[in-house]
Amino acid sequence: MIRVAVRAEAIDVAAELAAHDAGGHGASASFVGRVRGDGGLTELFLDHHPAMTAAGLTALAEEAARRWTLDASTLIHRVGAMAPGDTIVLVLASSRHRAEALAACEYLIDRLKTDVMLWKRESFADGRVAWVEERGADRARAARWG
Amino acid sequence: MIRVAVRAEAIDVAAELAAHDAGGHGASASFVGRVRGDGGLTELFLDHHPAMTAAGLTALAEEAARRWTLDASTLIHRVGAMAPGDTIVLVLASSRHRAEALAACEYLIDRLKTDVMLWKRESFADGRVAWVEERGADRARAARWG
Amino acid sequence: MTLDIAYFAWVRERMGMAAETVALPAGIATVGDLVRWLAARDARGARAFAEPGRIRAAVDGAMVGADAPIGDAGEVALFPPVTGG
Amino acid sequence: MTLDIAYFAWVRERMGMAAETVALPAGIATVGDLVRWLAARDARGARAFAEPGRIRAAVDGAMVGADAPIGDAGEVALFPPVTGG
Repeated sequence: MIRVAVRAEAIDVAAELAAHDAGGHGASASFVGRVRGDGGLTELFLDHHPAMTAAGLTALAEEAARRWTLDASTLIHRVGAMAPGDTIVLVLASSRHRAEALAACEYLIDRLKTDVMLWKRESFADGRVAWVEERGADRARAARWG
Repeated sequence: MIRVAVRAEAIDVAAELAAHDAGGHGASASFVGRVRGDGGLTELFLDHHPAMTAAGLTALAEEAARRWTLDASTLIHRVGAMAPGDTIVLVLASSRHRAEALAACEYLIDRLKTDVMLWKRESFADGRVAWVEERGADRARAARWG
Repeated sequence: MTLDIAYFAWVRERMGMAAETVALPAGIATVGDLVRWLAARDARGARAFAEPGRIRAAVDGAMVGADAPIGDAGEVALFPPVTGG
Repeated sequence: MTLDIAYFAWVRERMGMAAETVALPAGIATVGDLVRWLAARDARGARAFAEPGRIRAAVDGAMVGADAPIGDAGEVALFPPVTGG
């Protein structure tokens, strides 16, 4: 089962986990990304495409289901304005086998950074506002998956 | 911060997650393993060593903290009698960087299968009771970490 | 021929709008042509598309390269490299 | 010299006990010696330690090989390969 959401509301990790885990999967791997308050960051804003962002998450989950034997995957991405500590992204992948769950989870978060229509803008306490630049390290990690 | 527990009580994943996440870590990877009811399995029993099992979990978490830059790790392992669907093990690893959190989480669950004093015994609906044999695949995965 | 164009992230900010509908002049066949035309159209376009190599595009929801034809597309989206996760 | 021995998993079941304190006869210097002595002692030991290659050991909380000396250890644990996670 694939569950995907792009939303401006706060991500309730425990609730998403409970919904995902209702299947009682043998092995579940997860990744949670949160806003860091580095360098005086006061706000993280995420721009997205109304249709393509969700479609991109679904396409990623479908590709993961082709590569690994998965019982369920969940991808929730927050958009709009966030504060330090807020959860930006939640990835869950479940399988009968731990190696598949772990690999799928890592694949999903790596590819999410490079393949899905999302753009981060950072605002700092000193008034600076800057769009985040594409990271070479993210491209390199995503490229590992071929 | 390293948090380790070996216990006979049910693992409350949401509560453990909340305790772990109190630090507001940037990137958190988790693994949850549950009892599968395959082949008519009715009970999974886990034997352990009163002192060495917890010490082994702590040693693993300390080794992970040497290999990666981690903000926190949590290893909770249930022991005693469990039913299908019950959570056996929960691993959480957090870092500022997702690659480190993901790698540490995978390392911890892989090594936990081969390095920690725990033994599984399976009981089936037809009356069969058998101790789980060491898996070559588990040894091979654990050996990847050198 | 008219075309809906959607802008994202700093492309949207530099263009001062999230979307517009334009009447395409003759000779604009590819996404690259469109970007060059927008860059030449006004000061905002010049700023948004000063470095075409940093611009990514999607035509009707599908990611494409600069040489992709616009054809009878309904929407072209123009944006920087993505930075989600 | 007396020694506490702890058994786990199917070793414990085959020995019919979780632990015992034994008076070690002279000449039992290593973990391997101990396993061979237990295997020869009675029917339960013979069954538990029929395949010494499948037995793992810890001396005072540290995993060791069959050639590890027992010395003045407080506890030797004997068990099959672990299967946790």
